[in-house]
Amino acid sequence: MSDSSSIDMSVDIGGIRMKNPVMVASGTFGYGPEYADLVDLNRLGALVVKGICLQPTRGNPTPRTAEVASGLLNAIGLPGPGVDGFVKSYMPFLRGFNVPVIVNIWGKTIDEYVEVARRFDQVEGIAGLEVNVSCPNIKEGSALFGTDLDMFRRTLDGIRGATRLPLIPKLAPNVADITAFARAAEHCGANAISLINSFPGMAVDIKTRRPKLANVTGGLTGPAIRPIAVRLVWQAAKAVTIPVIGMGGISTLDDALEFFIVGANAVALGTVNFTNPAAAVAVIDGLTAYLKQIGASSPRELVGTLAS
Amino acid sequence: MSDSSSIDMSVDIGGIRMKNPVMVASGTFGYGPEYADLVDLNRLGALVVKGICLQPTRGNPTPRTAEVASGLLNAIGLPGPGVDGFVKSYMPFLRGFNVPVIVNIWGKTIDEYVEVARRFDQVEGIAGLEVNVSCPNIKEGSALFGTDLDMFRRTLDGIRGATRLPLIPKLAPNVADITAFARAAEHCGANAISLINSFPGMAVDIKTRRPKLANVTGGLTGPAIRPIAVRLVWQAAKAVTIPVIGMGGISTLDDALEFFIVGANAVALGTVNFTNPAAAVAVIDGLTAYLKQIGASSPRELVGTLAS
Amino acid sequence: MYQENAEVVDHAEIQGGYNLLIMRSSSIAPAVRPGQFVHVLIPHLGESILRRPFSVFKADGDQLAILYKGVGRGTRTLSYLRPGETLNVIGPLGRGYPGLTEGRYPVLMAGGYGMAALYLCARELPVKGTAFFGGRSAADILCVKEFEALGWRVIVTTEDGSLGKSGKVTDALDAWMAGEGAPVLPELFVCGPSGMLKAVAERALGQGWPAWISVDNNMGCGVGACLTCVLKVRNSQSGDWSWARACREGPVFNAEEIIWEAVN
Amino acid sequence: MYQENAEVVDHAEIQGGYNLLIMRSSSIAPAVRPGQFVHVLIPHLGESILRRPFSVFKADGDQLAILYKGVGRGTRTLSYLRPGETLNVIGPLGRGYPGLTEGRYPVLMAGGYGMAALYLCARELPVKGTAFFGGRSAADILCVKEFEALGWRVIVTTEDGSLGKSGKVTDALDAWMAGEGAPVLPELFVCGPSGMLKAVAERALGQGWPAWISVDNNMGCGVGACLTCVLKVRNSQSGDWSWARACREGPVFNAEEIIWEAVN
Ligand SMILES: Cc1cc2nc3c(=O)[nH]c(=O)nc-3n(C[C@H](O)[C@H](O)[C@H](O)COP(=O)(O)OP(=O)(O)OC[C@H]3O[C@@H](n4cnc5c(N)ncnc54)[C@H](O)[C@@H]3O)c2cc1C
Ligand SMILES: Cc1cc2nc3c(=O)[nH]c(=O)nc-3n(C[C@H](O)[C@H](O)[C@H](O)COP(=O)(O)OP(=O)(O)OC[C@H]3O[C@@H](n4cnc5c(N)ncnc54)[C@H](O)[C@@H]3O)c2cc1C
Ligand SMILES: Cc1cc2nc3c(=O)[nH]c(=O)nc-3n(C[C@H](O)[C@H](O)[C@H](O)COP(=O)(O)O)c2cc1C
Ligand SMILES: Cc1cc2nc3c(=O)[nH]c(=O)nc-3n(C[C@H](O)[C@H](O)[C@H](O)COP(=O)(O)O)c2cc1C
Ligand code: FES
Ligand code: FES
Repeated sequence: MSDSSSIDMSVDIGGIRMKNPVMVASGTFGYGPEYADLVDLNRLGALVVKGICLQPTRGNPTPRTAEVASGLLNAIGLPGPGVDGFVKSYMPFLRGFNVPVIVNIWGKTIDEYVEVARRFDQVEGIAGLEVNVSCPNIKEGSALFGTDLDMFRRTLDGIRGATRLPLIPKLAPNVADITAFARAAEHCGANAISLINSFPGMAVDIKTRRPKLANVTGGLTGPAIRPIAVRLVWQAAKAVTIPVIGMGGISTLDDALEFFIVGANAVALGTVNFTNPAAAVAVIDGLTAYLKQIGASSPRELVGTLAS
Repeated sequence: MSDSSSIDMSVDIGGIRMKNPVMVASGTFGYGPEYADLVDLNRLGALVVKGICLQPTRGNPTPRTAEVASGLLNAIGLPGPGVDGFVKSYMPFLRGFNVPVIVNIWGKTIDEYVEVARRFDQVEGIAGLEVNVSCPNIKEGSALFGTDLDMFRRTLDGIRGATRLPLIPKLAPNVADITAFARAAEHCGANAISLINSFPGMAVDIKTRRPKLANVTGGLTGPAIRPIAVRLVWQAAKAVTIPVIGMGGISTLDDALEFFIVGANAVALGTVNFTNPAAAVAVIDGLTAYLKQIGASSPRELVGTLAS
Repeated sequence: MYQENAEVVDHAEIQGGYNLLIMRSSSIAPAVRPGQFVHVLIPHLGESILRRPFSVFKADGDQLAILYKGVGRGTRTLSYLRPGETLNVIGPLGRGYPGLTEGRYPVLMAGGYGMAALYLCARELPVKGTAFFGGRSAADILCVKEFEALGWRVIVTTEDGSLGKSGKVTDALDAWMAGEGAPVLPELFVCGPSGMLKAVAERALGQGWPAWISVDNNMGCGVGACLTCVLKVRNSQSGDWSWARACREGPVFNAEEIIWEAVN
Repeated sequence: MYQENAEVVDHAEIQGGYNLLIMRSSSIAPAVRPGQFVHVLIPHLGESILRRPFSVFKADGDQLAILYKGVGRGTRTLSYLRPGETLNVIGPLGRGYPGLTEGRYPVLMAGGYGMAALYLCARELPVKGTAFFGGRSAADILCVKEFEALGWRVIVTTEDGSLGKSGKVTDALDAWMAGEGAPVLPELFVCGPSGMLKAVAERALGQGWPAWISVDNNMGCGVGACLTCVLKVRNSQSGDWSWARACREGPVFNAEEIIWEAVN
């Protein structure tokens, strides 16, 4: 038994030192200011900002989201201020906090990915780069970055050459064998991997017979995908030695524990931020209390403890 | 406007004449007798029985199912009486009804698939064979039948040579590109395709840190997977000219309409049978009323009518 | 087997977290046999999609009662249901308790809400014998008076000693069989948590007493289609084992059939 | 912006499917500005995971009221909530109505529950002018007396003529502007369904009246993070368009900013 003071919640995720292993997922927490009134950003293990590419982008037409059974479909389409806009508009704000800022990056070509990484390599206050190769919403071929193994490797090789920042490829869930991608990421020099991104899905408004999303298809997130995510994280974690950030449908401490037990070194909360902005801090507090209760001194003691 | 009497609900699915396009999915309706007290089997478009292989099999240890957000995880593991046991125990009962009986078949090797198909080719009263290449629960390599395109083709080629019965490969959903499998099925002489099978997933009991299923992983079904299923059916239906049977999370008429609109020629209800055995007949009655209301004379008028 | 919308007639907590729900069910209620169960679709259960199984506690005319404890999401949600609302129910399901073997003395063994499965059995058995009720504490001992009113002698044990003798229900059985009950040839009708079922079965098999055990396996469909609820049973001819469905071949099994080593 | 558990103080249907819910919210209520909204987590919504946005109808001390119509799963589930239960609420959110422009005469335009967004505006505007309330029928015309009590003249129209003049709310505006209102320089404060918003904006832009329009876009997060609720607005400098978030830059926009052709 250990008391709360003896619990060390900190984790090192591929060189990023976090005060606890609970992050907020890209695209579900804006760039930070949106939730700053409701969430003490300094409490978070890390804050992953919405995907950024080279130039400002507008994203998809509306409707962009639809509520489905225990989940959300989104085809936001990666609007954003571009590298310069992001650095100018949000980095001064983010530097005011004591929380690792991970930038989620994407591009329409390998060169664009590489260039975005190169630019961020120079920016002060960025803890790491999460590489979104798995966003299903961009038509320009991005879907392939995450589901074609060769393209995936070439993208990561390029990015790795362009930055010394910790690199976290975010795996696409819609592949037949996740372990191939996890291993490829490790092989290309990734410092950690994160998974899962949203799962390609679709819904139809039966009255108008139109897709509920202007983009026709979108990504499914939320509790509905948790069993899929837990399975993929379990498989991926067994396949690599680098840290794994698990996400997909986490709303509560219990949900987060599933991910740690199957091998995640850290977790990220996504869609639940929309439902309950207090969720991440509740998971952090709950995890501390839980570790105390079971007599553990670090969340690391939970990782990969699946019994058989 | 047409009145109810002028609505022709019948459909021809790859040579199987059904009185309506609403089926019950394999593994969710037993072999027929289990629900015969509650459901008038003669009302169904078709009845797909639980997967059958060559020899009697026991399936997985327990626990075999777990309830998850808007869904069910199962790793039943394909227990069954084998071809002979099925024919002896259930065909006399099933022949007493006026409903097409589709047998869902599986094997541990291509030869086994072929042999099962050959045996059923001789059995009276079987309307068609649905080929389960996508069951994720069998460890002997079956997962590969549905996710490795070459293996998939060889399996179907073998089966096609062994039977004249209408052949319906049931596609695995956990692939990066469903259209490749849909086209391969058509190319191998399939008379229709069905999709989706359950999606590989996993859940953990955080108290015991054990997987909630004895088999560790299982298949996710129910409303949670509907957006994934609708997307895959939409993609597959655009890729082939043979009929498509859509399923995955259908509980109500509205759910079924989504599938018709994106291109399914028929639909199957699965997990909902456990929740509400009256669901299939409710969808059939609801569909008839709906067609009348919109002035259509056949469910075929709905198929592939997605607006943009 | 019927599927029907049953109207809630009365619904109240009777004691320490145990609720009695009485509904009007004109098809199912008259068809119930002792030990059978109903499969209930709990309204407003949101993302939880499965039905929940409950033993039929009482069935009188068109009234059907279940007695349940709020233990999880389903049972807690159920407890909000008010009279006038309806429940979709499938039943009666499964194979219940058989009649008494000629010349045997009936002994009921109930752990916690297990007594709910035994009330109809108690009512219909031609001979009224002795009923052992066990539970963690007094709050878990239910409806003793009603069993006594049917002519049964009820012996209560609680683990914390807050009611009746202190100890396990099997301790009371052992004591009774060693004394007063020594002359009888008992036949056991049992329902309760699986630890208790095992302990009772061990004695019954050791002594050669016939024992009918109602198992409490997780269920999916409740009608035999999904193969969720299976347990290992002995195939007396081949000596080999096979799966039996608790919802169809059970929930009541002969203690001899069950492969107890596989029960956890 | 706060997230707080607000206790339901009173909750009742006031007329034809419209419900008034009053809650105690000590952080949010005192901070509300006219035209702002709250984002409500509806309890027991099961498989539906998103919050639902509602305009703040009234805010007095620590009491906050919303007025809503049961139209779908969320609002119907909300209607079961009883006093004493709590609601998790985020608010106040968004940018509400501005003050009155010097020398202008305030005109409120409300369609259906749109009046809920305008009550605080009506209370706080320094000049009390004319309010046009429109709806399908009498049941959709709400709280006229309360606006009159604040000193507003209320002109009612219903599409079926069951209350006030028959026709659309814009017909009444047109008639009034052509007669009695002709001398005034109006400034419009508007909330209602998008067809009505378009019709009002068309007149305002045509006549050069300032108009403040509260849009009713679908929302995800409600705080500006998810980019669900966006609408196209004109960039006055570049002439180009950009997306604005209804939950953050709105829900109230200057009619001139909105690219009306893109609204459907
Ligand atoms: C034949 C039979 C008769 C029963 N009779 C009674 C009765 O008379 N009174 C009573 O109080 N309870 C009875 N039970 C147990 C009752 O069904 C469980 O309490 C209930 O399923 C738990 O549901 P929950 O949603 O409250 O709990 P949760 O733990 O939230 O349930 C979650 C899931 O776990 C499964 N589950 C968990 N525990 C059990 C269990 N013990 N049995 C089956 N499934 C479980 C359910 O399938 C459900 O999907 C009976 C069970 C069986 C199989
Ligand atoms: C700023 C704002 C203020 C509002 N104020 C009020 C008010 O004061 N009184 C009132 O009765 N209603 C108000 N609404 C509308 C109210 O939010 C919708 O009626 C409600 O979201 C519909 O929820 P539902 O679950 O009942 O319907 P459903 O149709 O079941 O909702 C399903 C989904 O559709 C979306 N949706 C459907 N229609 C709307 C809509 N019109 N606006 C936003 N999302 C929608 C929701 O996001 C939800 O996820 C307001 C909306 C906005 C954006
Ligand atoms: C509205 C929305 C926007 C998202 N945007 C991004 C993004 O820009 N980049 C990215 O890698 N993932 C994005 N995601 C995916 C999430 O980061 C996360 O992987 C996914 O939502 C699964 O977690 P959840 O189920 O907890 O939401 C987005 C998700 C949502 C719901
Ligand atoms: C308990 C269970 C058993 C199943 N068994 C089989 C099977 O034997 N063969 C098969 O092809 N599919 C099987 N399936 C998959 C279903 O046929 C169907 O494809 C899937 O459940 C998706 O539909 P649903 O979401 O409506 O349940 C099974 C599904 C469940 C839930
Ligand atoms: S619960 Fe489905 S077979 Fe018994
Ligand atoms: S609702 Fe999420 S940005 Fe407006």
